[in-house]
Amino acid sequence: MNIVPISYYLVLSAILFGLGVVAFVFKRNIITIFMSIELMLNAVNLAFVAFARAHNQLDGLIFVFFVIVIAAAEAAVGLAIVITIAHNRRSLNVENVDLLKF
Amino acid sequence: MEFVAQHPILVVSLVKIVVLLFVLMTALAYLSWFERKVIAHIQSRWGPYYVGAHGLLQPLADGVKFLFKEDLTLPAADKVLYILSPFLALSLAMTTLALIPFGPATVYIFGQPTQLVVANVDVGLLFLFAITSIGVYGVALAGWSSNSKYSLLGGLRSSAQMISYEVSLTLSVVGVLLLAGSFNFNEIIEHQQGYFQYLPFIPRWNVFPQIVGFVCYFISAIAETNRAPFDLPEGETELVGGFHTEYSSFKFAMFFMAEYGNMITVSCLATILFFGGWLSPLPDSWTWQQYFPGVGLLIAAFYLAYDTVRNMRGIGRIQLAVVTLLAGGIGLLCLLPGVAPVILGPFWFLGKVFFVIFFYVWTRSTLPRMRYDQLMSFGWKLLLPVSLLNLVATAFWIVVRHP
Amino acid sequence: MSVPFILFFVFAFVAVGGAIMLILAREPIHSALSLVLVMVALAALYLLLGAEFISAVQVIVYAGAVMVLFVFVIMLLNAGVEERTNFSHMAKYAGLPLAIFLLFGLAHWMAHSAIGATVANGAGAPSQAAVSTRALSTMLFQKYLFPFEATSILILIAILGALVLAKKGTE
Amino acid sequence: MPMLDHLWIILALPLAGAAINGLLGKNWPKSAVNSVAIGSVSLAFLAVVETVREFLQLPANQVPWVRTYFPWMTAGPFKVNFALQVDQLTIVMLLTVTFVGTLIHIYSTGYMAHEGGYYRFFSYLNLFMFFMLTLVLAANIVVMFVGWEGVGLCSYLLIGFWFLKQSAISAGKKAFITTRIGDFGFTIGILLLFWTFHSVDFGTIFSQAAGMPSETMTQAGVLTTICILLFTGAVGKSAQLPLYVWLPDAMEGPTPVSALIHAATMVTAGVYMVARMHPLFSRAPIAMLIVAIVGAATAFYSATIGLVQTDIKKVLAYSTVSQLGYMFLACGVGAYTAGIFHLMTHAFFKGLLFLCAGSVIHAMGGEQDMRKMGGLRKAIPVTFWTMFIATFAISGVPGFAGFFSKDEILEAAQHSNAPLWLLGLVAAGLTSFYMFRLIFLTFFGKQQFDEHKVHVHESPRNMTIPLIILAFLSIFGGWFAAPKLVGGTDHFEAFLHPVFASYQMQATAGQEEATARPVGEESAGTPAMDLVHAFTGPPVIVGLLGILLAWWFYIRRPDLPKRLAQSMYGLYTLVLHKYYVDEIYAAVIVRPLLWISTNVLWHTVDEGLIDGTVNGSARLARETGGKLRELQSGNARSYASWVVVGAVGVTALLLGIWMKVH
Repeated sequence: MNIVPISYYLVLSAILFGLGVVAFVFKRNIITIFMSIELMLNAVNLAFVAFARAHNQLDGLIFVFFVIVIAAAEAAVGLAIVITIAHNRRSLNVENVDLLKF
Repeated sequence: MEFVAQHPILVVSLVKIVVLLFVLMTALAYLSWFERKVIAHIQSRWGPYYVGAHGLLQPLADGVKFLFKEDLTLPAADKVLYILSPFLALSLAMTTLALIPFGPATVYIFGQPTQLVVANVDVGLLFLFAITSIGVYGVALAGWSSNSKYSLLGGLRSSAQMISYEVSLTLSVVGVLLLAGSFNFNEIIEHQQGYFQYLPFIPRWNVFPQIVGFVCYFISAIAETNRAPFDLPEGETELVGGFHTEYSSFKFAMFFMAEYGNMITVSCLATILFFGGWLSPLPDSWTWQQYFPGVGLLIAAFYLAYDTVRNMRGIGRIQLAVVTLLAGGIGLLCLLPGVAPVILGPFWFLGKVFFVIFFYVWTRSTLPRMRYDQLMSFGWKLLLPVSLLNLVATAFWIVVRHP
Repeated sequence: MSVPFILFFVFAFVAVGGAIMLILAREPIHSALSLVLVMVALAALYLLLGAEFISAVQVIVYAGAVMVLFVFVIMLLNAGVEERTNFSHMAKYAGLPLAIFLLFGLAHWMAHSAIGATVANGAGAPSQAAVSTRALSTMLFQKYLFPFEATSILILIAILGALVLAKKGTE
Repeated sequence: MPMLDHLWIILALPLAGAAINGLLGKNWPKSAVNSVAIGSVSLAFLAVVETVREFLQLPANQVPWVRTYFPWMTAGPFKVNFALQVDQLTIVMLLTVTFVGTLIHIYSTGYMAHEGGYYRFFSYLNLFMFFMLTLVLAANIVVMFVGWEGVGLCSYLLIGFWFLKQSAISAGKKAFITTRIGDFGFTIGILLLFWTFHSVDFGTIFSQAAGMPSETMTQAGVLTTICILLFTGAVGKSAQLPLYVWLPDAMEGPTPVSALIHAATMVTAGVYMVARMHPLFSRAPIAMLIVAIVGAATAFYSATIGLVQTDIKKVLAYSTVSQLGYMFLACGVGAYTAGIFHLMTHAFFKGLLFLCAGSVIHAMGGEQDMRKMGGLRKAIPVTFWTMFIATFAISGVPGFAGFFSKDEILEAAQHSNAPLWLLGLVAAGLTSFYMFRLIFLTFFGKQQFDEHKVHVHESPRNMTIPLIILAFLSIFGGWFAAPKLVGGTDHFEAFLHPVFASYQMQATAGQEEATARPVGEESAGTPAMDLVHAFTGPPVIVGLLGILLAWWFYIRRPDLPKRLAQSMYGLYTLVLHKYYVDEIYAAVIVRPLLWISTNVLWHTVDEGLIDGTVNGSARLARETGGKLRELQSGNARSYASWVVVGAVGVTALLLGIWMKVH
């Protein structure tokens, strides 16, 4: 059985990334914006894996591994910040969180 | 049809899945019966008794009851998730079983040689963990979607608890992985083949070197499956029914089954990782051990027959007779030369699983429920460090053994 | 149409659909779930690419931990429907159109770029054999040991930071 | 050779004493502080004695004896080791410094008994001893410079010891700054020295210098420059014209300090330095001449000022300056031996004089104006007699220490440079005059103070004993040279001869006037004749004249001085105000300097330029920030949009490149 050419995966990752960007600009809820960042990261991961596959190298996978780990850390801190904001502002709307100092 | 001919593997998997599902359903049903019986006897009661002989028909009665109850959906609930979550929970609970190997032998289905496992994945353990980690959603979403305080709290609790204990669960297993050097269940099991060098009568199961890991694993497994004494998500005294307060009839049943399913999964995992899976504690040279299952079943059959004649009246007598015949028939089947070696692996495996599950039930009936903060601090401050230490110690031991 | 193609397209559509749902859903929790969907689909695609370990990790860490954390926070803050507020001009006139342009531009480029082509039918005709976890771990713990350690420290710091922030927030 | 191998012990002892007292002594009883301070110094003295014993056994070819302890700094070719050396010159200095130092320590225990900051005082004194010994023992000019600056620091600290007294503080500052001016030249001299000889070790420098041709009056070269620069340092340190102004003010310090630092030891450092560097000076006649002239001028000049001073310590201060002038005169005419000899004797009698003055002040309860004293002879006999002896010594009365040294100096001057000799001679007369004036005003005549207010009392034993010892020395300290008068050899000169002769050997001929006189040149004729000749030499006569005059003015006709003062009023006031030198300096140097630093450096450069730049840059940053800030709305989504713009830009760029490739 023949196999899926890498370019398919790349196109998919590009689309997902673009959607992530759109979401980032479009959404208002802080948490959702966070999620769109995660989405972009995932898209990039897909590209990594695809390339790793294409060149039969493991490095790409390693990078994915690191990306995942760091995304986890980032989510932990980010969500903590979100909780703080929510407690101080009683709102999760980015438009209301444009005061540069508190 | 020719597609099937092209891809026979699909058909074979399909058959295996069907069989597994049937067995699993029955198992789930009778697991509840078994649990109630055990607890009852521990508390010196009789337990389910009147529906059929020894209450053997109780599960059926329960099932019927679930089916015919009113299935109410709250107007305030988030419909999609409200309906989705029980399915999610149950399906995930069952999916995990697909990864469990029940025996070494190869059986032939439509002439296709295949093992006693639905999917023999290279990184089976990881997948199993992956699926169980998804399992959280069922509970959490159920709690959130049924727009109710009790449910929400229950969901929050359970998701927090699951995340916390997943860590120590995974870590406690890593020791075994280090010893086996593989994620594949079969390899892990085969690594436990044989006996200890200096104690030739003790099989080289991981329990003995990894006793700490096992204890950690077992405790976190109980927490992971939200069972007593860690069953706070459905702590009746505090939040009515926890995350499934607002669920009725069959959706509730699904959660119910999912819980038992997880229990079985975890027990299977314990068996595979620590008790040598389908390996026999007896030396392989003793070929006659392959008649254990058959003989055992026959003995059971004879006892049941005696019991039938002696104690049973009316419907119970008929029903128990059926069971007797079933047992006797399967026992004879197991004695057939073709079947005996095949059945040996599953026999040991199920035996061990049964033992672990009994342990589970025993724990539940013995220990009181914990307080939530105790639960968390116990998980993070005691279990996690201990399993980490175990991991480090194992690593050291390996380095020392094979430099 | 062979099996891998079918699987690829199925999961690809699931992924894209999930992403779109993420944008369109107005309940944060729906967005979260759709994102989980995307992640699981991607995990499947990784499997298709023969990266078993990565796909497992993807599910465990992303779907099983990170997103659970998201859901958890959403439940904790009981984040409701996001109210419609007007865009910032920047976002309205520059951000969105450019983002959409970026989407299609990237996609188009990827589709026609040399990378995809060459790889698809030439140099790296991908081998079917799944990547062995052992090789991966060997590489991780030898070639990439230092980054690995650095990451662990990073995680430690992240934990502390999260603790501090959350405590400050809740009191 | 235990001591010679461990010369550092001599330094370590006072340093240790200073450290212990300074760091721990705050709350100790006086007895403990005393034992530490005096113990360390006297031990140092014993160590020196042992050193001398061992040194005398050294074979001549091992002199000077140099010990290198550790490399101190190294920068390319510039290498400095912490090295110490011992030769005859060093020995003399060591003995003088440690011995006088010890006595003055003992004296101080009595004098400072009722003062605050007791431990501080003694730790400073010990520290001073340390630095002075470093200066003396140094085997290269950099280490010497350390000692040089160190003693400066200590003198600053000790002059300003009563740091609550404004005058004391300013006096300390004055001393420090003035000497710094000299040291500036000194430093440049050192650098030039290294630049010329590529080394700072005395040994190397001197042997190289010995090889160089001597410069003459007509053509002066690098040697002259170096010598003049070094001499500038000496001028500052030893209070010569024109930098002498700090020394009189230095009398603000406690009297023992004046005795030790500003009479016996520190101020003589300049003389020691010049003597130490004599191989260079000997080859720089112009420098020699300058030294001589400055010396003689100072001797005369400050003597005249001394005539009219009324503050007992001021008189002594000016006499110190003039005596130092003598020493430089000696060096200038090449009679280094005489200079050093006078240095030693001067250390004895001038130290004694100061201590006596201190004792008098002590007795008078802090009174320093001689006109308010008088008739103390009976009240404080010991002080009187010792001071009397010292006065004889300084006036060059035959048989006393001062006689021998001063005589040698004037003799040497006479041989080399008549005018200077004359100047010196007159100065000698003035010296004896004002010294006896002091004595008469203080101890004779009728009391000028109220018995009942001031209760006069003799000083305690720990003050008087040092006086007696020093008095003894002021008599016999000069007798090393005595035999010469009867045609014998001058032991002192003989002892020092190797030092000052050593580098003359390779020296080219034709500069005899610049070198030390060979031993016993004068020993022609019969001993008796020499004796008579010596005892009736012009210095003696002039000295006695001075004494008589003083007696006439202040005992016989006490009213005479006033009338004299009125009759030549202008001159009198001029001298009384020290020729207005301080005022002139203030007008010419200090005020312009202040004005420049206030208006130019401070208001213009500092505030205008530097602050302006800093503030300006800050303002610039603030302005730009204010402009950029509108862009930063705080709205995350607009940020995101910016990021998107950037991303699109990069993508477009890459696309363009890619298309160019294909």
